[in-house]
Amino acid sequence: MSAVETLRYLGDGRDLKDKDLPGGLSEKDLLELFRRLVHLRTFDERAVALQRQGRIGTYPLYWGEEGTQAGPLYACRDDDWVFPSYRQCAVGTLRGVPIATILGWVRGYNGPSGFYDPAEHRVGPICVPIGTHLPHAVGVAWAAKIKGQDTASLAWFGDGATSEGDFHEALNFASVFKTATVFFCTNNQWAISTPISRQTGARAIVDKAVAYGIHGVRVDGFDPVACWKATRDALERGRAGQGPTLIEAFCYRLGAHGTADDPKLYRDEGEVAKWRPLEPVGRMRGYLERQGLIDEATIEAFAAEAKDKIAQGIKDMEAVGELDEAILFTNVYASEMPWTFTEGLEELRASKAAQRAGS
Amino acid sequence: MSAVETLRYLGDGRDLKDKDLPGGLSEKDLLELFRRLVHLRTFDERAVALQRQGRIGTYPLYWGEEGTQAGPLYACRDDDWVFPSYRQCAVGTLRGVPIATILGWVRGYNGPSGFYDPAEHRVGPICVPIGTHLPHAVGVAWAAKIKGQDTASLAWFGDGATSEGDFHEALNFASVFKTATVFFCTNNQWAISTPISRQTGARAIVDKAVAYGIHGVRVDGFDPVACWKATRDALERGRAGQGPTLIEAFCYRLGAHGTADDPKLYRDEGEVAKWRPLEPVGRMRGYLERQGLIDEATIEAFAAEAKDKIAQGIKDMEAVGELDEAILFTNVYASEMPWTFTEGLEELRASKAAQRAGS
Amino acid sequence: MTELNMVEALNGAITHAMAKDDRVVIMGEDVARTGGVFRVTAGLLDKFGEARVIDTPLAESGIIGAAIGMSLYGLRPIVEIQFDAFVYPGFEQIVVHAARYAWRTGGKLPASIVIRIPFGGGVRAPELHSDSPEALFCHVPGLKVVCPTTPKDAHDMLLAAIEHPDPVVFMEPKRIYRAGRQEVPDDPDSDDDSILATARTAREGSDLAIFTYGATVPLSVQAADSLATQRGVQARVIDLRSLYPLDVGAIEDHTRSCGRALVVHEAPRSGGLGAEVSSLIHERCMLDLDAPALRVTGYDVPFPQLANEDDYLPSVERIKAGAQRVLDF
Amino acid sequence: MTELNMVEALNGAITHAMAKDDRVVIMGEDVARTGGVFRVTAGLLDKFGEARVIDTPLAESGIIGAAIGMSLYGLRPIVEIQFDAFVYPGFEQIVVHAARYAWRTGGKLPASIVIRIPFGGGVRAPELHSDSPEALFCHVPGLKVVCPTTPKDAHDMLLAAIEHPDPVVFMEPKRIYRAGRQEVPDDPDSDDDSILATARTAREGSDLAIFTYGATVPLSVQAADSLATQRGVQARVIDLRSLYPLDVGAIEDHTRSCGRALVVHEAPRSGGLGAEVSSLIHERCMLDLDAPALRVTGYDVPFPQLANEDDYLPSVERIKAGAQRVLDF
Ligand SMILES: Cc1ncc(C[n+]2csc(CCOP(=O)(O)OP(=O)(O)O)c2C)c(N)n1
Ligand SMILES: Cc1ncc(C[n+]2csc(CCOP(=O)(O)OP(=O)(O)O)c2C)c(N)n1
Ligand SMILES: [Mg+2]
Ligand SMILES: [Mg+2]
Repeated sequence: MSAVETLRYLGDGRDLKDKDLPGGLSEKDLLELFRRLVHLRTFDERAVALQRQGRIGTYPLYWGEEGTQAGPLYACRDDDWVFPSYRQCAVGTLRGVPIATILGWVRGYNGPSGFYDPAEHRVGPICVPIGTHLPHAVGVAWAAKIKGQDTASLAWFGDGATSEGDFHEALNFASVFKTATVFFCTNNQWAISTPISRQTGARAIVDKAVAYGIHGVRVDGFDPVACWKATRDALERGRAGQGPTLIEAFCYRLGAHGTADDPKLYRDEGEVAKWRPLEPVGRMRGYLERQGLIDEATIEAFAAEAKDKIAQGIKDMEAVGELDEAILFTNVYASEMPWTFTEGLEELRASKAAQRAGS
Repeated sequence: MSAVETLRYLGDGRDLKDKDLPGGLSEKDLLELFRRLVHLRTFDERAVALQRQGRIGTYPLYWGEEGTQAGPLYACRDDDWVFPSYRQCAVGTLRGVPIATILGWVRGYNGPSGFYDPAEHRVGPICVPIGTHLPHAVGVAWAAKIKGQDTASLAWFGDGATSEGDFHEALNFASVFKTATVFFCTNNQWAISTPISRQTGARAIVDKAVAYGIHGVRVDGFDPVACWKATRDALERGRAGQGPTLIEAFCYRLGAHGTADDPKLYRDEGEVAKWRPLEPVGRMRGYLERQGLIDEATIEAFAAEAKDKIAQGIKDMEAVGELDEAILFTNVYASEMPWTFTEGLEELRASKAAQRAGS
Repeated sequence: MTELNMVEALNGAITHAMAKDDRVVIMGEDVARTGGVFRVTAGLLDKFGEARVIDTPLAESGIIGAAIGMSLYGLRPIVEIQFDAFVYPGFEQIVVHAARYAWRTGGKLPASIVIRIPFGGGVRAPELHSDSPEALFCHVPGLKVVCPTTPKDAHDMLLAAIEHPDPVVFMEPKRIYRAGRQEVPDDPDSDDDSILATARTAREGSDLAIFTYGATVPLSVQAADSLATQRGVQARVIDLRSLYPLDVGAIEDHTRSCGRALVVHEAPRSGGLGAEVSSLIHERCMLDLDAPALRVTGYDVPFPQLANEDDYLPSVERIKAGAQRVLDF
Repeated sequence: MTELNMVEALNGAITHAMAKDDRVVIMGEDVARTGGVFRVTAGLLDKFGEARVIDTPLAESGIIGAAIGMSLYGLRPIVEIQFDAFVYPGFEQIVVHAARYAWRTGGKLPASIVIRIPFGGGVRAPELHSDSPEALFCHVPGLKVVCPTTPKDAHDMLLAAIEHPDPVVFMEPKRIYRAGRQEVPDDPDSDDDSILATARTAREGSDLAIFTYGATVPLSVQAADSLATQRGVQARVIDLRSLYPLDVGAIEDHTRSCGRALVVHEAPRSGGLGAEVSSLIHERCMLDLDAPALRVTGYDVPFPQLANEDDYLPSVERIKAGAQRVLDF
């Protein structure tokens, strides 16, 4: 069978040559995109450190997947809704979601104000159940269409998610109703310990677009520019009424599934080493340097900025004090608390008081 | 986009020419296949009549889809498992399931012995929830493979079923584990009142095979020989370890969705008239006549045989007397009844006794 | 003003809501072209067009999931599940998303959808067209679960559900869809949505409180009438209307004032709503009870084949027998 | 003989069953190469090979549906659901097929599968990794639902479940997976499967019967011990083990002999298993009760974020408070 065409712009400074960049990306854009990669990378590395120190809970690191996040988001219009999975947990910080809120989510403790309002940032809540947010992305773009607006939506998910029924139902709905939805699949070739070969018999995930009669593109998932370009084209098609697009960002999961996972149990670290040099942050930095678009000072400035922002975010998270037990009940309904809640809260408060008294 | 290739052998005696038949079908086979079509047609027409007379409940007629049932089944080995949906409710009668059992199912009343044993006939129970039997077909062929046997499985389903998550998950599993499973989709272009255009944006249902990297074939669903041939080839590939096949039998739902449905509410009867001349029973009869393979006497003999068998089946069904209320409880568990059942049965018997006494 | 049956009343409520609020859309299998297998949405396609009256592909999880997405963007989708047992493929979307969206977003963005489910037996339907899954939803935190029994309640409760910010599972007792007619004004009596949380007295009486909902309400009234003539006892019949949260005040008051209680529903007994009602009765009113509250329910079995459904369904006879046991304790 | 924790005991049971019966297969997400996220299936791949120890695609409905199909062909599949809340996508296959296959085929062909579900909170997990959905399955006709609390019970009950002809939902209280060790002989004490239908006394006592299951059993025992020292009352703790059907004989006997009863579980209260147990207690033992049976449970809310889970979970303190209320009634 013919090889799968894969969109790529950035070389690796070795065998992979740089290609002419697509239109629509100014030098300013390239630097901004790089700045965002640095931001995401810094967040990820700090978060892993925090977890090791026991300051947050299990954390789904995304080291190496920054380009699949910053690239597509940079292609979106500000009013477009994006739906992250746990793997893109920090992407909202590029849309104004406070860093402390995301860290708080990992810590399992978001303070009295609770989690952010998805409508405020057009960023869906971090989705844990695999593939289940895809129909939501469809619903958002569909609703916009019903209202006569051209707001689009994008959902991130993994290779494993393509096996779930909701993936299928979402793409089918988007195709039938021609919603402006971008299905962005980060194919990092692993679902925890399950390799892509156990996930699908398809030649490539992008081939699944055929099943829905929709457009499909495969890109180098370690190339932020390719991720941007494929998404921008998909959004244009979508707004033009040509329906959804399935984008497969082919890459490799360079880290563990999460901080609780030990990949040595199920995969060969040699393979990891093979892919590692292609990771997007160094890759884009190399490109910008080869093109003379960036200097040491700027790079250091970006690094420092990211470091400061995230340090501040950590402070903010840890500044959130003890949580009132009322938080269990207060946000479950938008309408007023039912009697079951008021009685529950009473019982809880009484028993905690007794406990304090007792000890 | 290129037109979809559709396998066809039998002409219609008008514009569609007869083609040379595929190998493997003797004259005896052709007559036997026709005999089965007549059997299914006769069952269907009698069942509709019984429903009109109020002797059975709502009935999902399949008038015109006989070829999509008899054809594939005739291609199966006797140990291969087949899984019908409600639309193929009578197909089991070609595998020794008593006619009375199927009629009893429609009547909602199967007698003390209850429904047939799927393992005895290698025919799954009639499946009502759309698409949910597809994973079972996969499991059967997979289990055979685990046991080192080459038993295959086949599941029938409709165009609407392709929208359900279970369709997707089943085909994906079959592809990944290369089970010898035939997914036989009868695309009659309607799901109750929903046209195929509202069901998928794909060029054709057969294109969905690409999503799983499996073989796909589209056949003329009104051509029993094409249905047979595609299935036989699929089974051979499956037994040879080449995995599942998706077959799209393209046809048209000539009747109502069920005896409770009124298609005039949602579709143009002119369209129905266009497709009707292609229906498989007359079509195969015409072919056999053109080829001089059948005579009036044989045709009448087949008709008479079917009529008698089904008449007998109706007698048998109606011979089943009043049902003991115990039937609610007796077959729920293969293991012994829990106390909740014995108490429930007691309560039920007491209240029915009281009722009889009262009135 | 004409009298309507429940189907017409529901149709009227949806028409009313869609006319005055263009955020409201209705979606499901065969709801547009045919107006639904029960005709609840008949005529809406012509009135409001196919952008808002939507025949969907055959995929319940996709339907509910897309409706959730629509609600995030500000629409007010009404989902029709064709038959009770076909809500199961959409169960995950209901439990992990519809029910948790408000909670997950710190109360900021609830999934404001209504999921209409024609449910229950008694209509001589094929397998999986007669389930009563309501208790499952009552155990899922984050949902409101309601069930109307009269045309007017159906109308007013559906309007309230559409305006309600939280997701509402709207159980429609299909057996009484066309059972009776009632005057149904276009505008509900009150525009607060207390009707979604309060029980209704369907029959007065002071000797026994029968708590029930849906198709077993009229049966319980029949049973009460016959007990009145045969035994001279007056049973009060309470139509719960709100299944989650339960109207615990009403449950306590009616139990106390009658001293005896019976709970009736069609769903299987174990883990059914009757268990929760019975627990509340005993936990809160033990000293006011002259007898244990008992349950008359469906059995712990799959809904039987249609020829046997009358053996499964709580009958007037079984309700009376249950009442007698409570009265004679 | 070495002492095992629950994880090791479950692993031993599966190993034992797979060694003596080649119809037994185990399938699920990440069960083979890694031996499962909780290591329950560790080492099985090497012992039995990838035909019988199966890493599946990420699709719970497909996993359960395929397992049902395998059982039709004579295998005895064990399915592992990775975490409680991820069983919801497989809910339809469980309700409409696993639970109804025997019934649908006139009792001739049950779906003989075991669905293992690590469930409950207390392990500081992310969202949707701490649900307690057992009551949902107890309301689904056609299933057996069980929950072991000790390593030996886990071992013996899993072996019995694998041999059991009907589908068994096997709830594993993940919080106590590694809590304690116990001697676990390879062969269970009895080879009938009565262990799947009977309760166990976890602590003797005669003043109060505490009915519970899973991770709240040890907590209830702690509460009972502290009540003994602090108040000199002896509470009996009953580990229900079988959640459907409930051991009604045990529930009646223990209630009668103690005269007071408390029901404890981690799942949300409304519609939880406690409601069913409480109803049975009051319906059947009213006259033997010195006080209404009460419930100590989780609240009717989504399982909270991990930093707050201790506020949600029934604590020794809350169990004691509930017991006091029953004792002081
Ligand atoms: C419905 C559901 N089933 C199982 C899980 C447990 N789980 C969490 S992540 C994961 C693997 C996901 O792999 P993939 O989709 O490739 O995304 P990646 O983790 O590689 O980004 C699994 C099985 C889940 N979260 N939701
Ligand atoms: C899960 C589920 N949802 C809805 C239904 C109701 N229903 C019965 S048949 C049908 C249409 C099926 O269409 P298709 O798959 O094309 O099969 P056909 O009836 O044309 O043979 C629907 C929606 C069902 N049986 N199961
Ligand atoms: Mg992955
Ligand atoms: Mg069809």
